[in-house]
This record gives sequence, structure tokens and C-alpha cells, in this order.
Amino acid sequence: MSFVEYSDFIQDGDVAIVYLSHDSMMPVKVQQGAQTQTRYGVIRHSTDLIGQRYGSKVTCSKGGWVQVLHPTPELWTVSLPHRTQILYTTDIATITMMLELKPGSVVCESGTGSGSLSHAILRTIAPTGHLHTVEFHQQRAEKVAMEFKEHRVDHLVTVRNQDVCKDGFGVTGVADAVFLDIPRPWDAVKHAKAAMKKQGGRVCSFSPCIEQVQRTCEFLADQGFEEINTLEILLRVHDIRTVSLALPDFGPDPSAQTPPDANEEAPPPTSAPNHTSVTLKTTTPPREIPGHTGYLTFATKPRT
Amino acid sequence: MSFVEYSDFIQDGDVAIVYLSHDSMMPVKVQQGAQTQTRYGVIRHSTDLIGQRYGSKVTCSKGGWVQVLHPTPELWTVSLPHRTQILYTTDIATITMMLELKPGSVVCESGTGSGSLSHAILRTIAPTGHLHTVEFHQQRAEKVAMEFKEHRVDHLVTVRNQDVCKDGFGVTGVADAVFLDIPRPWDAVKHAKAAMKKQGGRVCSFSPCIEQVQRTCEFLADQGFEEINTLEILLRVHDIRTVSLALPDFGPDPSAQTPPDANEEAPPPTSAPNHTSVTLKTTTPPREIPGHTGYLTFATKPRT
Amino acid sequence: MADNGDEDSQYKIKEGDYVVLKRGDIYKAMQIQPRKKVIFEKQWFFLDNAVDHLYSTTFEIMSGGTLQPKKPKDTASSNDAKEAGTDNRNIVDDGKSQKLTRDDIETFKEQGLKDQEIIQQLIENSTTFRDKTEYAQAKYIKKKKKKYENTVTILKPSCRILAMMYHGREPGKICHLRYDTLAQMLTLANIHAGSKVLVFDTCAGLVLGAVMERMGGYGSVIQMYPGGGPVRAGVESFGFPAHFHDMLHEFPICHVNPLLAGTLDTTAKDPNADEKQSNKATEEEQNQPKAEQQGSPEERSMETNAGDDAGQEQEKKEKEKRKEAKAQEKKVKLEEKRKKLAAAAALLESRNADGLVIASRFHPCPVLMGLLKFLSPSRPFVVYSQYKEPLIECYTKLREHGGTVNLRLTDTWLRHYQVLPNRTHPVLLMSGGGGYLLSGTTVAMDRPKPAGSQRVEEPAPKRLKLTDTEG
Amino acid sequence: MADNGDEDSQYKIKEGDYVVLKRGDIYKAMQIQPRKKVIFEKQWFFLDNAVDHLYSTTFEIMSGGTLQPKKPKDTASSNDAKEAGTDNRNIVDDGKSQKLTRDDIETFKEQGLKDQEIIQQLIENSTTFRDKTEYAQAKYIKKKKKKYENTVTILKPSCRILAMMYHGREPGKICHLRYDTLAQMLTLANIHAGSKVLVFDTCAGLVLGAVMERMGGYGSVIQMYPGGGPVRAGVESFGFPAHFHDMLHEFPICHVNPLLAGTLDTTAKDPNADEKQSNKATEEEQNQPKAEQQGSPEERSMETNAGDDAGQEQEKKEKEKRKEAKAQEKKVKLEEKRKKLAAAAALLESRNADGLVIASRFHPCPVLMGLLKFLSPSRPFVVYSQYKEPLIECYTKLREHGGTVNLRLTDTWLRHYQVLPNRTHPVLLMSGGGGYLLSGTTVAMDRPKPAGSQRVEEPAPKRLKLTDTEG
Repeated sequence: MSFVEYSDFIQDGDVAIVYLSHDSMMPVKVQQGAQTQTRYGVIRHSTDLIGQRYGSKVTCSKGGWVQVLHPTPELWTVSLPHRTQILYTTDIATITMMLELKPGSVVCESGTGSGSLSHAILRTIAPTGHLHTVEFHQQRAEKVAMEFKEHRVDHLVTVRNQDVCKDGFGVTGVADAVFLDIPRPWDAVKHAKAAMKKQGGRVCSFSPCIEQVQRTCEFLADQGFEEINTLEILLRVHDIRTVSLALPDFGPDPSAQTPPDANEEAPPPTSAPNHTSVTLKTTTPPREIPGHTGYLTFATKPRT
Repeated sequence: MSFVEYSDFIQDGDVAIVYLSHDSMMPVKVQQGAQTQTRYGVIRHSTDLIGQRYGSKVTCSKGGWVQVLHPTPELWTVSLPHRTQILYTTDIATITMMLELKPGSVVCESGTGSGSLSHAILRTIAPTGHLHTVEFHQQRAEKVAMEFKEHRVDHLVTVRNQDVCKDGFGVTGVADAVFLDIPRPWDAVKHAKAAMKKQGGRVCSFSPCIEQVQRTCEFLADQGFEEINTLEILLRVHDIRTVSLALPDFGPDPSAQTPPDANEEAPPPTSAPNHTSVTLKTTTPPREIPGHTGYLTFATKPRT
Repeated sequence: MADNGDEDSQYKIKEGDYVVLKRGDIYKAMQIQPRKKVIFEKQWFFLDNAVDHLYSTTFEIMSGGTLQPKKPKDTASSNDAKEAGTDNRNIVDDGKSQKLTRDDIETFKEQGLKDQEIIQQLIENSTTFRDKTEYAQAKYIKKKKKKYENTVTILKPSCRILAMMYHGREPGKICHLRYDTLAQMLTLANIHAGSKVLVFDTCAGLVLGAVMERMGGYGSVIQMYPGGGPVRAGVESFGFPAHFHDMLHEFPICHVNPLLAGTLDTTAKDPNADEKQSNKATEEEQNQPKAEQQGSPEERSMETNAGDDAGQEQEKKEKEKRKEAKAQEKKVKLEEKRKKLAAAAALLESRNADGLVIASRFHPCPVLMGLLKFLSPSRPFVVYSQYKEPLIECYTKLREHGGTVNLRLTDTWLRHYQVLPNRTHPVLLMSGGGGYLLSGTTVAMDRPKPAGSQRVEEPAPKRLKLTDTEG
Repeated sequence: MADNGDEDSQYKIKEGDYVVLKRGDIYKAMQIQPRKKVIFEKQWFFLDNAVDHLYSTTFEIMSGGTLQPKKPKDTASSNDAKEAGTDNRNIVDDGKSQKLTRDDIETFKEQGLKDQEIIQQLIENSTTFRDKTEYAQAKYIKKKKKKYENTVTILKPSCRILAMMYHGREPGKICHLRYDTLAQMLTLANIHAGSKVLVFDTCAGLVLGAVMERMGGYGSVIQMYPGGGPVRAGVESFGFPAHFHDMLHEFPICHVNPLLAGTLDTTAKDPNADEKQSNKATEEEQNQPKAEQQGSPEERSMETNAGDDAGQEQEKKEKEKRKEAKAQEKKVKLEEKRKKLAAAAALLESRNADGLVIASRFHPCPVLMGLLKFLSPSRPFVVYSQYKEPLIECYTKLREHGGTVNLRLTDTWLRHYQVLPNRTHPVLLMSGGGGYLLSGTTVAMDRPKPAGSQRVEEPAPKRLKLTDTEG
């Protein structure tokens, strides 16, 4: 197991994702002799996990069962222990494409936060790229560095615990792409430019408030960035439902029921088909959905 | 005919809406002896319109036909001669409800513009309400006043040609609701407050840019307005389509086709049902849709 | 309202009034009844003290559940977040950031501390508050406020407020009809004073009430209702003046076909038919929750009182008496009902209604096709459905059938904004969907032709290309 | 790219390169070919002069269609609108506001005035420009710019650029797959270097190219293609280095069932089967547009040259010769094709692919059910459809069939913003829809049971309540 390479079987030391339902997954560090408690009962790592195939069904002690999945950045994003607001897959996917990330890309990121985006970047730039990620908060920087190790991607990433607005990314002229998710991104625009290759590259800033966007765009333009483009993307989930709709009863319809030669009284029970209903497949949106995560501002650094 | 009262038959002097298709309608002033040119041919008012029922099909000179509809504020909005950017029905509907307009309401509006919203307001506040509408641009004020007359709603409206930011609405303490669609709405907030009843009321400002919204909200709060709430509403049209999807051909499927005792060669023509397709009803969005009209900011004026 | 009347009586809360309680974004409709215990947002209180105060007054809930008008607040509360850290990188998540315990807070409450004061205490005792971003601070305050606030504002009901209330509290009761979708319906159907409008509403009567508000007592509204009796709870909450109810008619849809066929007897000359009908009516009444039984507030509060007074003992004696009285009452009511039916039938028979509004849990297609017949040509109609598919079916059926133009299947996307200095952004949660609308305009049908030939004539060749886009 | 290499050769435009032309939001993919006339945005020119310049250079189109690198512009052009009126109330719409005539402008152009200069002329000669709101000014400039600009930027292709290009120019060719939806697909399918991915793509090969870019030449991609041959135009436009094509395999889906049944013969021992196959292959080639025939740029440009040189006269003589050569060539090609088929079959047979991506004009349900069999357990898949309904069917089928979890039917809402001082607002037009995705993860199926018994076991009772929400 690694976050950048699939394995078929679960091994001691792996991180596996226990799938309970689409909105309930938990990451588990697989350890010989360890146990994990779920709402369906206990999972014994030695017998239930190690040596099993990823994707297997595991029957828990209470008789319920779960699936054990190979970790991916996306499963990690929905199951990771939150230490900050995190970026979710919809924004991450957009960022990845719009920053033109691919194997070999060198990327700078700040802040690292809970590492939700970092994992997705690492997946995309492996095996030959590198991520330089800067996190101001020491505890978080240490925690995420440990996770990179556990997820076997530490060879692809350098974590720096410093203030990006003051100290920059710690590298110069190497990055193909820079990502900013900090309260005052404009203060890091110069550092972003310095970190990037002289031949150019792409930058993205994520900010919840429009004032941050306005200021960042100004600074980007001042620093000679081009193709500055702000966008917003929202995910819509469609829950699939079978619904039943009642049919109205308009009462006996003489025009429909009596052929011209049938003059006797029509039998009342059949004439009014009392409130039957029809069934159909449809989708409904969740009652409430995320209405905003943040604005994504992209720009191109030209050759300098 | 009037924009606030239905009639059954078309009369001389009416304004009727000629319906060509859902995205092509034209308002016509019905006049004894007049003619109107459409892409389906000429309509002769005396014979084709006057005395006909609203909703009738009229055959034009070229043999094509159109429907002649009774005017409503909504049909007017999609067919009126543009003199400015206008408000469309989706925003208008929201404004009407959120301003709590109803028969008897007294409303102030600026700018009048092309009168798209004005007609919807008049429809809702008739027969006992009144609209005070202020338009800076003299030509436009005159034009719209004439239209109100032609549409037989002039008894419900007073048009003023003045600068609302300098001169206000020309009335004090009478309005239940105020609507602002001007470049610097914050300059009119005091006037809006002055125009409103001391017991309170509702105000709405429509602005395309967020900076206008920010400034207006500040001024509204400073002037003691409450429940300040900004929202955005977008219409999505679903075009109904019948589409055909091809079925893939995975080649002869031995498991599906050969019962255990059928050992002869399976006849090839039937085994691969060459690319048939299925048909289904669905909806598609238009390729491009309005992504923004403006932000609507609502607030309540408390008792003062 | 056109007058600039200064007398405030219409702005004062009166006993028997239908009002709406409000705290933050939470609304609840209510009638002002003496000594009636009200539960709102997990707090109980009495509304008696609110009487004679002005609408839109905010009250504090005092001990014993009495209300006391709140002093006008000094400044906007949106500036609660002060001294915000620029980001939250210094916060250590050790679970110890709040020094106050649950018990401390309970003690504050017992000491009678006001909500604002408790929140202030919480802020002052939070070691991390000042390090949080404004963003996080605002969230924190909101959460705490919700927990410890104890004020309530009493509002005069309106379509806007009730539509938002239903959507927020009980969307299931109104088929998830969002307030802005309701707004579209009223506009698309050109609802206005003086017209004759058909309404088919199983959304608690909210749509019916909204239509009535927009008609201001002028014109007529015919509520077409399915078996089980007309639903009116939502209409009551509007607290309309009595004369509004004069324009309201009702007609059971099970009589639609007989009416159209000319076989509906509303003269009560056939005792059998009448009996059957009356039985049905009684059943319906019995099947309904109390709140939906009566039209006017006066009647209802009387009944409630009667029920409260009745003891448990004298029952048997008076049972006989009441039975007789009831039979008589029933007779009167039936006659009333018959008259009402006859009146509604007369309105429908001319088949010249000016608008049709449908919002129900029924399949909209048969409902629409059944009721469209009652409209004049060149009149708008609008159908709501929580789901898109049934409206596709309506569209297809209408295109086949002819007699309508300007068909559009739409929904709306609605998002609210937080507008604060340097913290402006869309609200983080939004409604997932407000339901779908099919709207259109009736036109004169071609002269009745032998069945089958009609469809052929419908789209003229040169317009064929528009068939699908037309909508 | 991990190296900080300073040599610019990889950033230079070379003959034979696949490039993208850009002006404003308009993109067009192109190959650099000598003396080839290119038409872009109604202007024609030659790309020869661009060779050896750096990618991302903006060129001016000079008379005679030659390109000349543009001087770096002094400042951002977003400040064009100066001295804006606060609103447009003073504007009189008399149709006379522009003093320049069409002829004037043509004269300017003949005089060789640059686009910017012409626009400046237009602005200066507009009596109303200064009275317009900034809003209206921006619109005016944009309109004029579009009309008179004559620059073009040459970009190195990338998934981002090509996806935006196809969506803007030819959405029909890619089933209206919007670029952000493609971005979701690549992420949801966990596309990365070193994995084995199945792609079913009738979107001009754009999706296939996007997958290949993300795999960076590591691992294998098997293009499953329907009758008619694999579509590759989109892949070519990426201009991948030659070794990328080593990881690309193709397999006709009409061989899927035989492969699964173990009846597919890839050893060519059956001459009949081989013949049939080869005929099919030839047909396919002939049915394809030229651009889609060949994999590598070198081959292709050679062919093009050959075609150009051939005269009209010597044809007959050489016909025979060529026929023979062709027959030989055909044989070689067939053998190649057979080998490729065998290689792809071998990759598929192990049924352990790491990902599946479907985006096509076919009904996604049978495609998905047919190809899902080739995945290992615990691997992601994603299906695109322009319409929602077919994906509902997929979902239902998958739930019946078992073997997948984490199913989600989604789409995305995308809006761009104009961010300018005091003029910030969402862009006035947005895409109506980007299509729908169904994504999920495979899991191990329960051991094969006698047909029919399988379904019963699927959802354990305690999880039944999740059945519908699960997704």
C-alpha cells in the first residue's frame, strides 16, 4: 500500500479505509494484533485484515460487515482527522487540472493544513515530481509529516514549518505550480513568483471571501501574472429515489366510460378508480448543500 | 384590455402580444385599419384582431399563423422595446414577494428604466395601491409614462423625472416598499427611508457589482434598517428532448446464448445485435445561461 | 393602505391575532390565545403580555415565561467579532480552550444573565477566541447565541414570512416548495386583484393563502381539493380579514367529471345523492386535524373553549341533548355546504377562469389536464412539482393535446450572501433545490375535430424545427 | 521536470509540434507545418515564423499572414475604461453616437493600424463612451476588441487548454463534457502514474489524452473502442512525446465477450478469423477522417507530404507498384495489429485493472456493466453522461448487481468571475451544464452463488435503511 501505488493485499503497517457507508468511512492503521471498534463490532487486524484482499468484505464481531478499501487521496479526504477546514474533492479536482499538474511537476503549497490537498497533489506528481509544502502551525506540520510517512509518500514531499508570507516557500525557481490557501494570500504572491520556474507556471489561490480575491488579483496583476481568472465550483449530489405519486380522482367520467350503445347505469366501483398512484425513479437533492467553499483564482506566471 | 384586468376580446386601442414562438413575441398597438408585419406575413388589425378572442390563432397573409395573447407584465417583459438593461421575471417575482407587495401597497421605484418591473408592481398593487417611480433620463421618463397610459395603468402611477439621489422620490412617509436600481444606491438610502411609512416597510436594492452591495449594506445598517439580506437568484430552463443512445456491441456472448444442450455453432447474425439504440426523454440545459443579473439586497425599515 | 393613516391600531398585536414568532432565521406561526403556553425553540412562554404592543417588537423571555419588550439595542450585533486573529495557526486543539464549564453557564442562567451577557462571558473565558479568524469567530458566536439567546420577535404574518417558515420548519408539508419558487408561481400565474383563479394545493394551504394575499380580497379563488376536504392550515396563518374569505370557494375534484358532463346535481333534489355527499363531507371533517376544520378564527377559538370547559361527569346526561342539537347543526351545515358547492360549480361551469395554480403531492399530469379545461384562452397556468420527471410528462401531454403555448420547465437557484466588511462571501450552506415549475399560457383550441385529426394540424411545417426547443 | 534545467529547448516551438492558438477565450489546436495556411478567428496566416520562438509568445499577424512577436505590453489592458460615467442616464439613443463609419475603419486597417489603435480611435470618436457606465464601457471595448484585434498566442497544449478548447469550440464532439467535469473524472478515478486504466471514450479522444497526461508515460492505458476504430484526434493534439504511446493499448469491445469466454483467438492460427478481422480493420481505417488515422506525428506528416507531391500523370504506371507495396504494407500492419490485440488481450485477461473511465455517446449502462468486470476490487470507476437518466439506470443496475460501493451521482456548477476594482461580479453568461458523473469503487463480489441467491444476501438487514441514501 502506498497513496501513489496500488497493492492487492492488506499488509501490516498499511493504512486501510474501512467503509461503513458512503458518508461514514474511517482510516485504520493496520497492525498485527490490533483491533478496531466500529458500529458493527470489532475488527481484528491479524485475522480480518492482514493478508486479505483490498475490497474484501469483513464480518465484524457483531455480525455486521464492512468493506476494507485501498486508500486513495479521495477516500482520505472524506475520512481524515480534521485539524482545519479542508479542501474537498470538487475543488481539488479543479485545482489539479487548472494548475496543470502531472507526473514530474514541482509544486509549492501553503498552508498544508490537514493535508487533504497535499495527498491529491502527491498522487498526481508521483513518481518524479516533488511537493514543497509550508505550514505555519508547528503541531500540524509535524502531524502531517508523520502521515506522509505512514502513507509512504514522504520521499515526494518536503514539509516546512515557517511563515510563507515572511519566509516564502524555501525554494527558488523550481516550481511549476503554486497553491495558496492562507488568510492573506496577497502577502505570498511575491514568494510564489520567486518559487516558480523562470519559464513560467501556474498559480492558484483559494479564499472564502471576495475581498481576499480582489486584493489577491490586484497583487497578481502587479506582479505580472497573466490570464488571471477567478471561478467558483459547487458540487451537486443527486440522491436516487423511487417515489410514488397519487393519482387524482375526478369522479365518474361519462365521456370516457360509456360507449354510445351502453345505456345502463355504469357500475360505480369501477368508474372511480379510488386514488391509485404511480411510481417513478427520480433524483432529489439533499435538503442543504454546500453553497460556498471558496473562490479559486488561477493565474499564469509568464517567463521572466 | 388593461395590464391589471383581463378582457376576453381584442378591442381597438388595446395592446396585444403577438406570439410567434417562446422566444419571439411582439407587442402590437391595435388600431382600426392598421397592419403589422410578422415573419409569417401581415396581420390586418380590423379583420384579424379587433373583435377576436384573446388567445385566438390568427392566420397571416403568408399562411403561417400566430397566437394573439392578452398582455401581462411577464409577456411585456420579454417583448418590450429595450431602452436599458431590464429586470427579468425571475428577479421580479422574487422582488415582489420579498417586498411583500399586494393590492393597496404604496411603492417607490428608481430608476424606472424601460418599465419592466414597474408593470409587475402595478399589476400586484392594483386596484388600490400606487407606484411613485423616478427616472433621471427625461426621454425615458416620457416614454414610459406614455406606455403606462396605453396600458391603462396610468391612474396607479406617478412618473417623476428627477435625480433620486439628490431629490428623492417626491413623497414622504407614504411607501410600504422602495426599490432601487441605480448605480449608486447608497446615495438614495436616506431618501428611501424618508419616503417610507413611519410604521416601517421593506426595501430592495438591485446591483450587478458586489462593491455596490457592500456599500449599500453599510448605508442601510447606518440608517437603522434591519434584516439586511443579500441574495442571488438564477433561472434554469430545462429544454425537453428525446435522445437516442447507441448500445455497445461486446460481441457474441456464449454464456448468454448457449443453453447447455445446444452444441451447434450459434448463428452469428443473431448473436451480435449490431448497434441498436434506445430512446429516452430527458432535459438539457441551454448551452449558455444567464450567470448573473444582479445581487438583490433586502432590508426592513423598522418603525421610526 | 394607500392612505397615510397614522392610527396604529392595525399595527398592534391583538388577542386572537395570527402572528409569527421569530428568532434569527427561525419562524413559527401562532395564534394569540390567553394563558396559552407556547413552546418555541425549546423555550416556553405566554404571549399574553404581547397584546397591545406593536408588531415587530422584540421581547425578552423572563422567568415564568412572561414577555417583556426589549430595550432598543444600541448598535448592530454584527460587530461582535473584535480583535480577530488573521488566521488560526496559533490555536492548539487541546480541548481546554473554554475555561467555563457547563455548570458555570447554568449558574449564569439561574442568576438571570441575559443571552448577550452569557455569550460575552463565553468569549472572555475562551483562550482561543482572539486567535481565531473572524470567520471562525463569527461561527463561534452564532453557535453560542443559538444556545443561550432568549428573545423572540412577534411579526405580522405575510406570504414572505410564512413561505420561509414552512420551508425552514416543515418542508415535507409543502412538498419542499421553496419560497422563491412560490414567488415565481404567483408571478408566472399573473395573480392579481379581480381575477378568478383555480388553486389545487396540498401544500398545507400555503399556496392558496399566497394567492389570496395577492388578490387582496378582490375576485374569486376556487380551491379544487382532493378527497379528504380542503386543507386550510396555511391559509389561517395569514390571519386575513374576514371579508377575504368571501372570495374563497371550494370544489371537490371528484365532482369535476360530473360537472363537465352536466350530471352534477347541486340542487339537492335527489335525496340519495345528497345523502351520499353529506356522508362524505362528514367523514372528511372527522378525518381532519382540528386546525384544518374551521374557516374563521372566532369559530375555532369558541370550540376550543367549549372543549376545555367540558367536565368528565355530566357527560351522559347531556349526550342526548347534544346529539339532537348536532343533528340540527349538521342539517344547517349540509345546506350551507350544498350552497357553497352550487356557487363554486357555477363559477366553474362558465369555464372562464383567469389562472390555474397547482402544487401538490399528486401526479401533476392528470391534475393539470383535468383542470386546464376551466381556463379562458390566453390565461397563464403554473404547475409545481418536487420532481422534474412528472413535469416532463405534463409537457409532453400538453404538446400532444394542443391548446397551450409558451411552455417552460424551469427551476431556480437561490443563494444568500454574508455581506460584512472584509468578510463577504456566499452563505456556506444553501438549499439543495426548490422544486420545478411548468408554466404556460392557454390558447383557443382549434374547433373540435373528429378525434385523431387534431394532432396533425398542430405544428405548421415551417415551425416544425421549433418543436423541441419551443417549450 | 524535477530538475531546474535551464535549457530552453523544451519550451521552444518546433516544426511538427502540436500547438494551441489562443486569442482571448478562443483556442484552436494545430500542428506546425511549413507553409501551411492556417485560419483562426476569420484571419489567415502561416505559423512558419513561430518556429524557434518560445511557447506562450504572442504574435501579431502582419500583412501577408506572417507572424511577428509582439512587444511586451506596457501595462495591463484591464484599465481601458477610464473616466466612466456613473450611469447611463445621459445617453440619448439616436444611433449617431459613433462618428466613425465602417469605411473609416477599413481605411485604418489598410493603413496598418494596430488593433489597440483602432479601438482607441473608436473610443475617441464615440460621443457616448464617456457617459456610459464602466459596465457598458467594458462591454463596448470587448466587442470592439473582438472585431479588430489581430494577435495570436501560441501555447503548448495541456489537458486544461484542450478541454477548454473543445468545450468552447466543439462541445458536440465531446458530448458536452465540460472541462471541470473532466477534472472531476481524472480525480475521482484516481488516475496516476503506474496504474492500469481502461478508457472508453468517444469524446474525440480528449478523455484518453487527459488520462495519458496524468499517467506521464508510466503504466498502461487500454482504450476500449467500439466498432469503427479508436478515436484519437484529441490525443494527438496533446503532442505527447513518442514514448507515451508505448503505454497506450487498444481493444475493440466487440471482442470483449469472446475474451471473457476464452474464445478469442489472438494467435492468428485461424486464417479466416484473421482475415475477417483485418478486413474490418481496413474498413475502419478507410472510414476515418485522416487526422485520426495515425498515432505518431512523424508518420503522419510524412504521409501528408507524400500526398502533396504526387502528380496527376504518372499515376497509372505507379499504380501497380504501389498496389503491391500496399499489400505488403497491409500484411505488416495486420501482423502489428494482431500483436497489439494480443498484448491488449493479455492485459485485460488478468482482470486486474486499476481504474475505468467512460465518456461516450453510448448508453453508459451496458458499457459500464460490460467493462467493470476487468477491474480489481477496491478500484475507482467513473462514468460520464450528458444526461442524468442513463446514470440513474446505471446506479440501479449496480445496486442490483452488487460489487460496488461509494456510488454517487453528481454534477458540478461552475461560474467565472470578473474581478476588477469596483466592478466585481460573476460573469454574465455561464455554462448551462457540464454533464453528469456516476462514480464508485469496486469491491470483491461474494463467491459466485447459484444465480438468484446472490441478491438476497446483498444488504444486511441493519444496513437496509441506507439502501436509498447510500449512493
